[in-house]
Amino acid sequence: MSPLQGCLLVSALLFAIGFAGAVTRRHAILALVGIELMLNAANLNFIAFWRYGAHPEALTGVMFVIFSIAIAAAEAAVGLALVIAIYRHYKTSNLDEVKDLKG
Amino acid sequence: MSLPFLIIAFVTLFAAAAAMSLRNLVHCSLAFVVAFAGLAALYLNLDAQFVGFAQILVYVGAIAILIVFAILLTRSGDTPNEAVLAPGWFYGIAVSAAVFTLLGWAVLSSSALPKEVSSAPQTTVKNIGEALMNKYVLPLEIIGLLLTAAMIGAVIIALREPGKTKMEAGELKIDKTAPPSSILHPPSSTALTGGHS
Amino acid sequence: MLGEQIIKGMAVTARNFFGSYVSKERLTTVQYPEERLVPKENTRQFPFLVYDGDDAEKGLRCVACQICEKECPPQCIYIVKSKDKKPDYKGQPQLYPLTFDIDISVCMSCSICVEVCPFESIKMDTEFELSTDDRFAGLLLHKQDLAKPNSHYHQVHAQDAKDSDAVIAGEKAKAEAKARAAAEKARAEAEAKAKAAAAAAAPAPAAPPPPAA
Amino acid sequence: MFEKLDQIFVTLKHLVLGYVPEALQPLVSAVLSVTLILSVFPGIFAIVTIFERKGIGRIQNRYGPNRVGIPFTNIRLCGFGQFIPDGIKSLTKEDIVPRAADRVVHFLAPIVMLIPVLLAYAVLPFGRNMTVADFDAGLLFFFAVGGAVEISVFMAGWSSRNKYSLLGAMRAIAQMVSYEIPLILSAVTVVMIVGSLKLVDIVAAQNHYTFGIAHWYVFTPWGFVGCILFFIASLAESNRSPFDLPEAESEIIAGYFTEYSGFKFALFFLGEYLGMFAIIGLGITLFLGGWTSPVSFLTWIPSYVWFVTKMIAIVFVFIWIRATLPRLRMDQLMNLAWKLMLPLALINIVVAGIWHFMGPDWQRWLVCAAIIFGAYLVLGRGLMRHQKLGKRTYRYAE
Repeated sequence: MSPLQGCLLVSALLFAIGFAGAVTRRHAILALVGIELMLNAANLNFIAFWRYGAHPEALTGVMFVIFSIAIAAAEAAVGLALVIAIYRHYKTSNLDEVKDLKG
Repeated sequence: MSLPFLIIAFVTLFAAAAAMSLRNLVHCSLAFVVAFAGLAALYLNLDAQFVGFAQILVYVGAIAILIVFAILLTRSGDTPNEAVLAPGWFYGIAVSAAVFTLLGWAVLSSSALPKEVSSAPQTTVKNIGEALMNKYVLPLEIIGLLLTAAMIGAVIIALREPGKTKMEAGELKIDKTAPPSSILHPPSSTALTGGHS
Repeated sequence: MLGEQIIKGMAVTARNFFGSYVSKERLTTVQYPEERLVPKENTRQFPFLVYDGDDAEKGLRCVACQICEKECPPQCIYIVKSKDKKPDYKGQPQLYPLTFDIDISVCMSCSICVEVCPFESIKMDTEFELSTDDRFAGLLLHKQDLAKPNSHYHQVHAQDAKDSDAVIAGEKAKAEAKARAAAEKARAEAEAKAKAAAAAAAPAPAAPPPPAA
Repeated sequence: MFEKLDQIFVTLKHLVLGYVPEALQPLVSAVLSVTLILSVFPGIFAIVTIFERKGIGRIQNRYGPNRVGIPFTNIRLCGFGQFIPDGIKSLTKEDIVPRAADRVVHFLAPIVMLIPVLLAYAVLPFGRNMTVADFDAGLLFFFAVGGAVEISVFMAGWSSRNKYSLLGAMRAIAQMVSYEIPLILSAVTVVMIVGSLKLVDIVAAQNHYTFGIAHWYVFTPWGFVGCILFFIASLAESNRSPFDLPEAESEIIAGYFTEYSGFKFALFFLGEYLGMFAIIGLGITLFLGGWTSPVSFLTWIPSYVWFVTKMIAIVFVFIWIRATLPRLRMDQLMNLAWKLMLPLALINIVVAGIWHFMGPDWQRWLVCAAIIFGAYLVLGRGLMRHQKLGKRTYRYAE
């Protein structure tokens, strides 16, 4: 197994863990955390392909990860603001109970 | 597959699994911090220094704190008594296991992956900065716009609705059915003895 | 301008900092074990027992009347009366305390014992360095620890000691005057009786003793 | 002779490494450097606690500790031996954990506090050729590990299950997050001018002299403002007075320390002071020329002596401020960060850009100073008029 394959396997497992968490946990914050883990698994893929790929001097993977981290930060901020707004409205942060379309 | 890589990967995956499976949300968020620090270490192991440090700065310094604040603001810091998993948790785990099996099979049997290990690329912060300012200047500007929009949006979403007092917003509630305590009804003798026993 | 007052405040503290090295008057701290403040005239810490003369056993003013024991609010005084009597400064035979203990870990320095004592025998001391490593036995003062000469009282509270001496001298003088008067009277009576006896030409009976005061 | 003295630690390290097999050399080199840092800075911490108590005492016209010198002798050393009994006391005290506390997190918090703080020392240039890990993105590394301190503060506050601890932790995190922005923005000006995130390069850029005076960035208009902003932000980052709301003893009983005792408390205390030294070290490196000497005729003094001297001098200013200024209120704290320091830091970045593009001309001094001073006046006036900052007003209950 080459180092690249090791990285990709780690990233696949991380993605699976994040996916499982995001799908199965009831709490809204943990769903967000699961999505963050999935994003980071993708970032690890980018870095691994940049490091062991053909043209590391082009910095494509690094750039992608930098932008991805910035987007993840924005996503976390908006997502957590949503969680707080939902909590304020429904008095719960359990995703299963938040199903009313009418306020 | 060096030893440091294996150790860091194990720690990262273990922390990620803990973050997704612990009952207490604060423990989850702390495990999440460990997972992201481990990912930063993986980036450093892959010679991506700038990205590793940025990962620590953004995830440990900012996002983890945001999550912690959100946990405390939604009053979910205590260990819940009811189930933490959604009713259909089995299907979710089955699907994610299937995803992992598929991805793992693809990675291990792929012939497109470069087999030889190239030497560590020489990247400096200067290179990254120059690339950001020349080739990637448009994405950079868009990211700046996105961050501003996200910040304003987050503030507006989390803002308390205007014109409502705390009482109307439902934060302060007076339970009218409850009997008034203290002065009018002196505590009963059982309460007194209960207090002293 | 914003920040002006901060600069002013910093200047004040800097002046204090350097000033404390230059002028010793700024420092109000007393370096305690080496330097000590002169105690105030009214300093009171814990009670002690006054005795006259040199012998603590003989000159102890206390007559074990137990008023202080009864009055003491935290009840830190413990007295055992003697079986025999010995003469006090007035020459009258009096009881004396076999045991006189004060638990100063309980004492609250209220000096009620001093106020109620009719014999000027218990007074307040100024000694405060009484710390000990034995918190039970070490803080229970016995008669021999408590008994201090009158000169010590003069040393710690000169004016009060003078007043107290005056009271005692007055009492003594009164008692002596009374005794003298009684003796005078007895003698007069005896003489009268002797005269009467002589007149009766009978052997004189013994003079009755003067009634006890 | 003086050059040898300057490089004595480097030479000694190379000497020791000569006796070590080649495979182990990186490890031994790291261990040596870490040992030196771990012995020098806690030592400075011990001395500084005494300086702090004595200095505050003198400012308040007291003596401060002046009894303990060398143990078992009568030598008093003006009380500078006080840290030995203090240390023994805190190490042997009973370690109390509240029954409701989260034991694991409660135990880990002081350790998590100390690790990032010690990591931050890795990139600081203590002297000529004396940097443990000269990362290409050293400044970024420093800020990244500095951000991890907040997590430990939260861990300590949350795991204690005490409302004061949690309040203190929330205050501390809000304060650290707010002041991290002016801190980083004021450091960005230096990065713009030097063109490198490497701290060694930043020191090298300040290491030349005109008329015998060094080119420290504090002597330029943007550098001066940046230095002051960095200084205020570092006061807030290290939770020092007047920004010591997180551990305000009179309101929330030492905040997130409340439930800590004995050795864990000592670790927190150590972590806080080491964090303060680290951030002061970074400030020195960025604005005060790092290990360089201020005037050219004093360059013979060893570089690490300059570094430590500057650090101690700034620590003295910290102590002086602690003894002078009262504690801010929470809204005043936030107003200062977001309404004065953040705009000023942003304007300062613009000014640094103007400075860079006007070239080595004397007019740039005038232009930059005028812009900065004008901005300061306008911001200060505006804030004072709206009673956000400035004189305190007192309202009494009717």
